Amino acid sequence: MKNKGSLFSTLAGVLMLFVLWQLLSLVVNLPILPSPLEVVPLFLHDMCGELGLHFLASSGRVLAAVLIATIFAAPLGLLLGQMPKIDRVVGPLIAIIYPIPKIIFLPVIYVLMGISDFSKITLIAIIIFFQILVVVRDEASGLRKELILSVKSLGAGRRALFRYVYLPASLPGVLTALRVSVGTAVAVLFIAEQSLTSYGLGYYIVIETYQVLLYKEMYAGIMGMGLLGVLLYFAIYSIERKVSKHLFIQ
Amino acid sequence: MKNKGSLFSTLAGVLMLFVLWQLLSLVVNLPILPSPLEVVPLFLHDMCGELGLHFLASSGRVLAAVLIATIFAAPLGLLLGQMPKIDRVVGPLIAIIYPIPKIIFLPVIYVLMGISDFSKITLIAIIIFFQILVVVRDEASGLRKELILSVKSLGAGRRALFRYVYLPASLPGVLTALRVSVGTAVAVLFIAEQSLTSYGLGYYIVIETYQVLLYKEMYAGIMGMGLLGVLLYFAIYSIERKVSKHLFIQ
Amino acid sequence: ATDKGVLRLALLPVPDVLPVYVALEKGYFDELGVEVEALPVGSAVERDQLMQAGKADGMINEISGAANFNREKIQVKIISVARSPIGESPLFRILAAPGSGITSVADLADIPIGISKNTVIEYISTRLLTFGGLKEEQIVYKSVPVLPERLQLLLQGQLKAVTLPDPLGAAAMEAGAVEVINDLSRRDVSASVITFTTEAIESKAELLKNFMVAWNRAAEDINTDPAAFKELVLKKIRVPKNIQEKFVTPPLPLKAIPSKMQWDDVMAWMMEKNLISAPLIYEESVVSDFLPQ
Amino acid sequence: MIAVENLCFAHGDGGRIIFDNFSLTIRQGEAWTVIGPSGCGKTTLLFLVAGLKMPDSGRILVGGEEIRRPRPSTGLVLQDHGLLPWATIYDNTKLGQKIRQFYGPDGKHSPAGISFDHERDEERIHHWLSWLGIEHLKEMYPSQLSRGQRQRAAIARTLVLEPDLLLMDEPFSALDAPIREELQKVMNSFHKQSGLTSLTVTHDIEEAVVLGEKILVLSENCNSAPQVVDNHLLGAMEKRNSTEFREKCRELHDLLATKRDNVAEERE
Amino acid sequence: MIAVENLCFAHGDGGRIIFDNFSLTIRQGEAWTVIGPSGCGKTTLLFLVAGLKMPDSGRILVGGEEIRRPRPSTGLVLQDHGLLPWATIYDNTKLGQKIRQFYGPDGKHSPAGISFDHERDEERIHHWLSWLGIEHLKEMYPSQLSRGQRQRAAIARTLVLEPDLLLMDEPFSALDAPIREELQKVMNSFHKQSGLTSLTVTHDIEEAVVLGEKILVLSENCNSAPQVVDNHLLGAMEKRNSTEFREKCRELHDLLATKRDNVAEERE
Ligand SMILES: Nc1ncnc2c1ncn2[C@@H]1O[C@H](COP(=O)(O)OP(=O)(O)OP(=O)(O)O)[C@@H](O)[C@H]1O
Ligand SMILES: Nc1ncnc2c1ncn2[C@@H]1O[C@H](COP(=O)(O)OP(=O)(O)OP(=O)(O)O)[C@@H](O)[C@H]1O
Ligand SMILES: [Mg+2]
Ligand SMILES: [Mg+2]
Repeated sequence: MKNKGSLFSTLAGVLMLFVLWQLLSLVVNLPILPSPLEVVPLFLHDMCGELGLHFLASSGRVLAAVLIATIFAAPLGLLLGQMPKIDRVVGPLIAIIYPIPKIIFLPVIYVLMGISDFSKITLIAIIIFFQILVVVRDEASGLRKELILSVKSLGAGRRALFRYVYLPASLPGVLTALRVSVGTAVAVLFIAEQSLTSYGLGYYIVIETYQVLLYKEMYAGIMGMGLLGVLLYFAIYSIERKVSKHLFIQ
Repeated sequence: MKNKGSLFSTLAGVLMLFVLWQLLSLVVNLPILPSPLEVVPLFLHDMCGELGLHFLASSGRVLAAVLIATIFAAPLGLLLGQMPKIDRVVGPLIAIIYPIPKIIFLPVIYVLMGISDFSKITLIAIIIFFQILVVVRDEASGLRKELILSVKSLGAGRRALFRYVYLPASLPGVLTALRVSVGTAVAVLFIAEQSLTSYGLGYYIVIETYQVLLYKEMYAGIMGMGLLGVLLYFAIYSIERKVSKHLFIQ
Repeated sequence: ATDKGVLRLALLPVPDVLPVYVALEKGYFDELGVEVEALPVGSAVERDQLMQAGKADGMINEISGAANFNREKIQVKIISVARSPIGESPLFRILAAPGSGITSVADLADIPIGISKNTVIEYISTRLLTFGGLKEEQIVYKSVPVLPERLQLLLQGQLKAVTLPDPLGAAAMEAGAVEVINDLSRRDVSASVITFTTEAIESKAELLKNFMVAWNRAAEDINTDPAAFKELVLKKIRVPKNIQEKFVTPPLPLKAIPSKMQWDDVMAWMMEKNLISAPLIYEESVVSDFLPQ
Repeated sequence: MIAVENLCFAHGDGGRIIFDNFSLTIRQGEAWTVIGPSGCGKTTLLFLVAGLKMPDSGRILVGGEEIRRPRPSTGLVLQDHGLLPWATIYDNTKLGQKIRQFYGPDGKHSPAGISFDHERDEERIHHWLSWLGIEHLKEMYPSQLSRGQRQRAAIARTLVLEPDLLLMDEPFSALDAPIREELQKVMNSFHKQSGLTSLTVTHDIEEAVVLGEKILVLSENCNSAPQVVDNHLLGAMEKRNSTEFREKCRELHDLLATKRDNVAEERE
Repeated sequence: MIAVENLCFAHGDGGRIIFDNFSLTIRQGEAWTVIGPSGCGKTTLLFLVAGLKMPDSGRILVGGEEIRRPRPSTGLVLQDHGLLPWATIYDNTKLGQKIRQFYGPDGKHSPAGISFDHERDEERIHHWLSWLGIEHLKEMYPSQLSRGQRQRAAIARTLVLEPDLLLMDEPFSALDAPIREELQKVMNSFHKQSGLTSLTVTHDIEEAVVLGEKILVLSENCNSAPQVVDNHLLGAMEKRNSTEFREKCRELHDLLATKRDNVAEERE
């Protein structure tokens, strides 16, 4: 029953979005903002063809990048959250590196790892690495002290604390971080998929449609990105329901 | 004493970064990654000239965008965190819109708000709006129930709860969100400042240096972005020390 | 870039690179024993990044772009012209917004023109505008590096004038934009070029020669029957939908290198723009050894 | 003052039924205490009366009005204190006043006829903080306080609002005997002076006897008919060691034991 | 078992000095209780002995070794329970065993000679949970429990580890009288059976008398020389209403009152 309600709300939300979009397209009234009435059928049709392939290619890249970034960023974030001393050194460092547009390092990445698909994934992973790191760190450092003390008294050292307190305690934080960074990862596709590939939503949107002014097709591609975003959102949501059951008790 | 220690750690961090950079540049050994020994003097010199102006222009834009985004996103995030029912409708909506590369809508924004600087600021604000929203919402929804009940028993209705519980409780979350989004905002400059302006770090890096392969100058511009990022980081840090004193009690 | 038998080319989806795809399709490279790997790129900067990273041996770019590479050290050499304004096919057009009332270069005095700064677009625009009679101080530019964005700003009237490359320029005209001038009137300065790294030129000289033979054969094929490759063109080259019907593959020059005059004019402009501190020597950056006999 | 009518309540959907058709009347000015085995539903009852939880069926009237949301002049002291961790003790104590000022005398969030007087409010805060012996901790944060100090802060926070109905959940459990007795005395004097109605949950049987003219004994099974023990020893601090007092305590103690055993047997 | 030597401690830099050159010896198998006014430093003392806080100067030896980090066979029951909110009661109870398995018998995080036996471990968990009457709540999360139930879960969590030194901070404060008495009985039998050493903080003077053969009375002022009251009434449950017992309680009560008054006067 709960899940049905959730599905229903989602549909309501999506419907609202389409209505807004339709209204805006009426106001703007330019080819650069076509009506959803034209785009949605196109999207549905194309998803069974070419667009579907682009969608799959992008999904694969995003998933790989998110996975890599999480594997590196989450433990490091937990560590920094636990050890304010190290954080005081690394924190400003992150602040310096984080805003630098990573795309300029693409040549360096090419040099270091070749021009395979892996470079692209690395680029996306590097970009979201910092977002995950920052959120997880802040979450881990906000943990209640009594909890830590009580588990310490059961014999837990740093490693067990990590395993039994910091890790589960910051899972919600990791998931928040994932939610933020999944969005960013999809958005970064837009840049990362322009070159050296012929598949991916970024390629489709920029090269195949935007540059040749196929606005309706472009919006179909954008809907693909939206779809990818929302699928990942629900994936994260269902993980959350599994691992943080205690948050869903009313 | 504490502050001195913090300053010292920062310097240590920065020094570390430069050493890493130097090492990497020796490994890569290509003009695309010049040594900091060449870049830093150039940076210091240029910051007193042109680059300084670009820096100021970008700072203004980022500050304005962050301000606007926070003003809209923080209260909305608090609201959604408080009211799971609305969140169930809006959540998937955010998930759809968030990953869509907003940069595509720049033409639409230009149509709606003209080609003034304000369009650029709006674009950046829209991009970071979602990041702030997501983090603040997740933070607000994780609030301990006893706290809310106890304040309710003092007579607080929705508005007072908002003012006296949700707002202060999620300040750390808002600040985390700011930390994430300030980085993103600076990174977005890279794209947003390419067009319709002749000042800003993005303009400087892309138009004046990156595309004409002036790598040393480009890295000076990148250092400018790093500097902007770290300054904002410390601004947020000092706000945090002010408003969340209780987190700094040992 | 170290594979001996392979030439890696960073290629933008523009008509200038068409001979590579035609030669690939027709098997000219295979016949001559050249293995060509096309690396599709989305933007000029990424093309340059691939070159910088040593992951591509050659590219199709412009004179000023090649000069940027050679600023401190000769890294690349131009071995041929790829495309220049021929017949009725310009490379670049200065266009005015629909209904703006601008029809001549004189009308553009003090009107901001949307261009991509510090690139060939600015160079050509400047040359065309001064050719049309404008003085330096009457020329105002606005930076809009992303092409579709520039087109939109023009069509919406947010910018009164822009410079666009074909086929996007033609598409803009189809959508109502008014052509003010195009580079057919300055055939002497406008050209895109084939550029290879010095490393490739030294270690793969034979390959390059054969590459150019194949290129020329392909270019001849295109010139004789432009319509024959329409399908390939639409697949590899970005042609806006509204002109796909009408689009004719532009004719290509054969066996030419940029002239010294062309080079020196670009040097002069780059000096003006502070992009270089001293003019680069023509002979060091342009070689004719690879033109087929 | 309080009328509980046919109250039914269970936590969540499949939870144990705690109250089933439970009715109870507490008159204005009465002092009640509630005892019962741990987990029997004492806190739940307080939450229901405070308007923080809603009955599954039946209704609760306080001062003649059905409770649908917290009533402004009801004071509640929670078992786990609920102090804001980011506010100092002073700010925590002032919170209720601030909320009242925030809404103004709207009768919904703050009592209808209330007037605001900064000095009087400050005076009250000062009075209660110093009376509870935590005035010197004013500038500290809750995490810097001992548990008893926190409990006193929670009491101060409620008392500054001068409620006419006071609901307290084991309010003195973390306090040492001397201060607990002082507080019990104050509570008794309140009833005489201001006609305060109170409902206090406690685990300390002596405290139940000292503080309650009626003692409600809840059972770990589903509660249907309230078991109320009359007690004339209310406020009989000095009689604590008298046989009468000890008899009463023993009586309650034995009663309590039965409330538990039932359940244990059932559970087997 | 425990030797506190010249302990000095104050919270933070400018905090009140709680212990100043304080020394104390507790022998193996002894049962101590600690009483004192709220905020006097009882919890702090427990934290110091448990190795969760470090002395400013002086040292604390447990079992002959100086305490620098929590000792694996010391059990601690905290005042605010410290249950993991994301784990069920069962998982919370199992946590200590899991941590021990995580490290193996390294003598640092888990007692050196320990062996792991899944069934025996399960059996212990079952035993303590059912004994404490919370076995049926095994699958619940802490936020779904009443306070007393949470307190029992915290006790279970510590007891499954079979500590040889048990530090408890007001362990039974949220429990009703019958179950509290049962638990007190068990504690007493532990001492006889297994030679457990224990240090229990409580606010309930009767409890202090029932549980402690020595009663340490702390003062709200800086503590230098420990005041220890000998008590032979340990475990004298049945004597609760005897004059002797009541006398002892009154004696402690009065002593406690002085510990408080001093401070109040000083503070004026
Ligand atoms: N983190 C801290 N920072 C500063 N002062 C503290 C801190 N923790 C405790 N204190 C102070 O130390 C004193 C002793 O605290 P402690 O918790 O040991 O008291 P206690 O005897 O356990 O009291 P209670 O019976 O109320 O639990 C108190 O006055 C308290 O305000
Ligand atoms: N959120 C919840 N979800 C499910 N069950 C709950 C929840 N809160 C409490 N309960 C259950 O309801 C019963 C009554 O809880 P309540 O807190 O009212 O007990 P109590 O009488 O106050 O006990 P204590 O003296 O231990 O504080 C308990 O058995 C508890 O497990
Ligand atoms: Mg309770
Ligand atoms: Mg304590």
